[in-house]
Amino acid sequence: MIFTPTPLSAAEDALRHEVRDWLDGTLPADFRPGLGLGGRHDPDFSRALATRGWVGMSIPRQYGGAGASTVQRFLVVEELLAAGAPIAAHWIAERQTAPALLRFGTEEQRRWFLPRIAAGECFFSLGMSEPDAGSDLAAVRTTATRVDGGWEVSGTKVWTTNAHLNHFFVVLCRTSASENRHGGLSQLVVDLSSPGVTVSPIPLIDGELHVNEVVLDRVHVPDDRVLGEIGQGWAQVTAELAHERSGPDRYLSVLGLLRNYLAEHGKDLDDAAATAFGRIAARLWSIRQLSLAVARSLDEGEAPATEAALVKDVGTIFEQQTVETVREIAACEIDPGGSMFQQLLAECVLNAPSWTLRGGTTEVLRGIAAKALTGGGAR
Amino acid sequence: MIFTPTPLSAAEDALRHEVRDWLDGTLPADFRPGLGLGGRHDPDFSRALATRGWVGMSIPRQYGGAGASTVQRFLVVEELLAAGAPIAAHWIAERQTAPALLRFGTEEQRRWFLPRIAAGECFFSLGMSEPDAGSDLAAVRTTATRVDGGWEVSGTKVWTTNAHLNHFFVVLCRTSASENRHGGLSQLVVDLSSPGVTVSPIPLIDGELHVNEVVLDRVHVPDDRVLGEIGQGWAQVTAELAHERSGPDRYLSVLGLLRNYLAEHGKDLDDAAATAFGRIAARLWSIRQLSLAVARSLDEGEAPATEAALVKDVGTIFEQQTVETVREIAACEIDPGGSMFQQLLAECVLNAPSWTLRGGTTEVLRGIAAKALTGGGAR
Amino acid sequence: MSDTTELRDAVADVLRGRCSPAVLEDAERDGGAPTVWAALADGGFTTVSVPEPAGGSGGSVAQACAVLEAVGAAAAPVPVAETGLLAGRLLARAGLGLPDGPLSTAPSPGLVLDDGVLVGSVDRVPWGRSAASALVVDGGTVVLVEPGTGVVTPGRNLAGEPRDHVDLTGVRPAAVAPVDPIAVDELARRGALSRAALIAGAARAVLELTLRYTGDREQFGRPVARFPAVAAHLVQIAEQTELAAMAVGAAAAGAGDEGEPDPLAVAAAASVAADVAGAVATAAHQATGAMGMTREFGLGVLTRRLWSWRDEWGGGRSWAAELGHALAAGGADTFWPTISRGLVR
Amino acid sequence: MSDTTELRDAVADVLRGRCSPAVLEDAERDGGAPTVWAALADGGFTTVSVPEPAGGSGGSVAQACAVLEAVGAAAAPVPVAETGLLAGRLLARAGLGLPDGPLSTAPSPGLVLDDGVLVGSVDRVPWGRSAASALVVDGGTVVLVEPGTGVVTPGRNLAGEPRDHVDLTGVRPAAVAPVDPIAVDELARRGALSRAALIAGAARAVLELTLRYTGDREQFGRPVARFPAVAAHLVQIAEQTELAAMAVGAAAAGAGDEGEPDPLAVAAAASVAADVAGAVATAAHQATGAMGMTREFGLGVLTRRLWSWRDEWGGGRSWAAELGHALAAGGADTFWPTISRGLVR
Repeated sequence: MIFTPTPLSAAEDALRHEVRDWLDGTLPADFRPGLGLGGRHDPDFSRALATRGWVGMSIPRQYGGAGASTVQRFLVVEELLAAGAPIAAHWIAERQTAPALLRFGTEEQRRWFLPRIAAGECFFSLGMSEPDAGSDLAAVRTTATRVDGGWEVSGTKVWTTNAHLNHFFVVLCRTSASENRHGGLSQLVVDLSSPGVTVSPIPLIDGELHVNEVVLDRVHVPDDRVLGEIGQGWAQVTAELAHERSGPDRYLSVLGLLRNYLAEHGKDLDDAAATAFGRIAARLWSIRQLSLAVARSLDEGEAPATEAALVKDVGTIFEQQTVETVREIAACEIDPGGSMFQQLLAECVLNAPSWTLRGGTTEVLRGIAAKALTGGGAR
Repeated sequence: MIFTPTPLSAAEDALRHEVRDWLDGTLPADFRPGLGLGGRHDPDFSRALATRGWVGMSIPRQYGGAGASTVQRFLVVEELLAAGAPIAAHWIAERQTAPALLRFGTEEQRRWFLPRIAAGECFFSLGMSEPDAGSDLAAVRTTATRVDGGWEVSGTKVWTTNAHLNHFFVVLCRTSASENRHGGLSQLVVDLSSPGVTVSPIPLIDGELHVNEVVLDRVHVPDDRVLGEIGQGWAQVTAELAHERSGPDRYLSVLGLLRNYLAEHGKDLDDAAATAFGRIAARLWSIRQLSLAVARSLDEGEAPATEAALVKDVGTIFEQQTVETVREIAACEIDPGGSMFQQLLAECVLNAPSWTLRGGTTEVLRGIAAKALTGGGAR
Repeated sequence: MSDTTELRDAVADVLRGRCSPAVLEDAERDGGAPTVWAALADGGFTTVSVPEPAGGSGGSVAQACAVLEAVGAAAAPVPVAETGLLAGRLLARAGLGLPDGPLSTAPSPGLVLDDGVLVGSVDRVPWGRSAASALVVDGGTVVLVEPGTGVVTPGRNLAGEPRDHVDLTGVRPAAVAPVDPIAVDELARRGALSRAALIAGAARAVLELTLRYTGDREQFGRPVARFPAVAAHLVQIAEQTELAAMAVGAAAAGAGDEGEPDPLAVAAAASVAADVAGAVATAAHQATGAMGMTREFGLGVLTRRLWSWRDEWGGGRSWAAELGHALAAGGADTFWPTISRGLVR
Repeated sequence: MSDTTELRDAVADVLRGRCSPAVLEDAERDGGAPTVWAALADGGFTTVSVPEPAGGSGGSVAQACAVLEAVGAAAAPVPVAETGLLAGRLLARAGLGLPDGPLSTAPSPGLVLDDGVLVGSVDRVPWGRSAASALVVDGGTVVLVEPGTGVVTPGRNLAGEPRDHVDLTGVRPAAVAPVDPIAVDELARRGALSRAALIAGAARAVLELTLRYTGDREQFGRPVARFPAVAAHLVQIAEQTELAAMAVGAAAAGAGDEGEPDPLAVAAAASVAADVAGAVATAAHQATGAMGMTREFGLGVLTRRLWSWRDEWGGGRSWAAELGHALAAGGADTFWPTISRGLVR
């Protein structure tokens, strides 16, 4: 394990306060915080953030980014998530697409996409999941056929958040038949405004409509929109998923809930409520430092994959337990149209079940961590 | 599911009160309750109980038992466990051995053993587990070789509770080589005082010495001590295990703890403690009725195997959660030499981990229940 | 007990096909489901446990709970609990007859009757916008208020069922009658029991839906129900469902043919059911994955009700506290006799 | 941070082979482990964080916690926490020098000094029978009592470590000195932090033992660590261990080279460590099955300590309450800034 308490430098600490102050001044007083990743889709906000250099921070300067360290990006993202800021527009582009482009994209693709991503002007969705495939990503049936100057893609993708609002999504598809189910897969960057793309909402349990089904009917994708190598889609996606695991998005979904619990109930906490709340806070305190330690170790050139999986597992379970505990100590009928705390509690109760699903179920994550633990020894 | 609330008849209710009153009059005022199955080994108590007809109750009258119904036996056993009575001497003989003899024994064996079991004079241990085998019972290495007039048995059994105090144990052993790992197994009734039997204690985490290793070195077992058929050991053991699953021993280990918590802390419960205690009590209230419903359905000729597995799972998890909750609301340093409640809490904390192990781990039980649920539909 | 099973099945038959996703969406938008209501009312199922002389269908608390289990299983968006077991039985107790149509009631600690006119408001009244309300005022008087009287501010629970704020200041009740003050406690207990029964029914529906889905759906080449982690969720759902059903069944049966249920048995049922609601919802969503989070799948209409009902009429915590304090007051020696008293024929 | 890692490894080296099952059994019977004590004292490891002028080895709170992690991992049955971080630092704070040999201390709310003579008793004093005790009386005075003074009633914790009742009425202390009243709170915090550090160390030892055992042991033809249920337990043990270690490490590092740790960081560490202790013990026993319940296996000496230490110096619950009340008093707007303040260079 490389988990070590890591102090911030004075400059890092200053960055954190800069972001915090900017958010204080930018978000309206009656702002309703999003639940971490559930922050709203607000292109204006994303662009304003980009003018501060806080979108695509880890993109190198020559591609329009800030060339920031992992810890610097961690601190900015953490403040955004803690505030429940409306980050959904640029989130996938900056967290997932930009690193993939840096790793697998052509120089031309980098020069075209990355500055736009860093400017908060080019938004991406994910194009991995398919109907009836669940967490079995290799069960992809969307198919791309070679045509003159590119590929023609047909199939259906589901759970594509904000596909109705974003510009592109990276589609995992079959480009050749293969004996091996992980073989013959490729990634194509598909313009969501292309002819043949139909986006329809999938209504969620809470009535929200930000998740979509995207049907691709013979959509043309030019050769220069192939991401990485044809046939290497599986390896690329696997690398991409490893990237997303231990960020503060794994434990900060509940921060608005906790803050508003204190705002509405903090004045008269009995011992039982204080104990329950303190226990949550203590755990959060510690998880946050584990996550920060992972960021620091990435900057130091380590590859803390096991640690990242552990933080994600412990973080998502923390979030779900927190909702349940806060509900218990609030001890009320939840009113979805009530106070800010009530509204957030309602949203949390309805959405918490999905938190252990995104980015790999608890079982999948534990499998990864267990392999690393039992294979490589404990330290 | 056949779980239905079942009322007791007036006669059944009277039996329950008879047992309760007898225990009140028999156990000393300063009696320290055992933890359910952890009740102490006390031959005098077992014999006194037997004179009331409450040992081997379900053994038919012609073999010296009471020919009682499952519900009648349930009520007696429940009172004994609730009181933490010292039942260890006759427990295995009455719960496990007697039914096995009735099902697989010869008429001669029944006539010899059953009246002695019902009289509280013939005590058994289990002889299934072996070193390094864990819950994989089929990994048996103890071997019996055919000799003149019987079998010669050699091998090592572990986790044989009270083998140093009891008279017999039923040994699962290999009587022939077999391709199939479940084949070639047989059950022999071994006299623990036979030449060649060496019993040594395995000290447990709490310092107790009631669990043993039993080494068998060419122990002679006459033909008339073969239980059931040679080669049918696996089928017989599987049937036997199914028998032991949903009794009140699965949720009453904590009753003495709960009672003594009330005795020492009940006067000044704050709301948090009352809530936690009430939640435990509510669950116990309901689990008990599920268990009683299983007993009733057995009397009505059903074979509620799934239901029994569900009750066991929910019961053992209940017991462990209860210890943790009671420890939390007691909020003290546990003093193993302190008050009755402190002593019981210490014993519970040290022993609770073993409660999900006995009679099949949580995972094994859930496997059985899941198969039944998904195979046969939900109702 | 077979009469309750038959009754539950009969109500399930009436509701089958009537609580389609479209009907539920409409009810959530409009605050009512007239066709569902009419079908149940026609069968006399909305006033089970209200004595016939008062205008009810008669029957026991256990039979009313059987109806509610079927209502919960179908997620039927209508005030059956309120009309029969709660308000209906309260009106009968006060010697008042039942008006036609749906009834409601809710705890009304802040409401008083001043010279024949009501002062105050009632919070989170189920279907308060469209049902007549039977309310207890001043601790010993039952008043009946006609639908739409007072100032209604619409509200809802997590399942989108109407939970309205009703300001009754200045309203003159349609009927007034004194009642034994103990009726207030009895109403609260029947309220808690009604939620436990609805939860037990919904939990069983979740079990069936989840078993079906995980049995049909394949991943990595086999039904997901075969994966140990999913199987463990299924087992927990089954266990929890049976726990709740048993707690409700035992408490309801204890009321006999005409009586009220035992206070401690109700407290136990309310505590168990509230915990079960959360555990079942969590396990079902884990077992069904992302699909379970979509509106169209049908799990959500059940889990949103589980998450709502567990907090109504006091919620699990307050009933657990009541049970805990009662057991502590009874003392150590009566603990086991109380827990094990169960039902005696 | 590498100095703390090196120190932890150095203490682990000293203890390796010295805390054999036989030594632990003897210590449990006799109440002491002289060879273990001598080895640690010879290396100066028993007074880390006590300033050199007072007779200690010097060093920071973080270094003292590193020593305690190694002590916890070895289940060393000696009062290292008491001698250095707790009583030793308290004596130094009061300007008193350290006597030779093991020291102890415990909360002593009922003890007073009357005309130079003590009145009252102290409960659950670690190794009270054989260590000199540094105690705070009257809220602002430190007294030192020689070993064996007063009437000692032997007691123990779940791990068999001495926790003695000591009646000091009539005893004249060997030394008396005034101290800033805040030293009482600081002592309580260092007490809680010491238990958290011991827990973090023991949890890591449990992780290593459990990984080794489940990796070696085969069932149904493969290592049990490969079974998903067992693997899940292993992952939870690892997660929980890292949580506790991080909470302790961050709180200890925050104290700097000579200072005291931040009150809220200590409260967080104590709360986390107490929860971790229970979770790790439970998962380890599930993963190792019946073998883990035997005395000879070696898991028990660690889990019995985890089960004991989590309740000492206040226990997780009281520190969680302290943290919760403090955060509530701070208000909603300072919640996140407080949680995230961490360490700044």
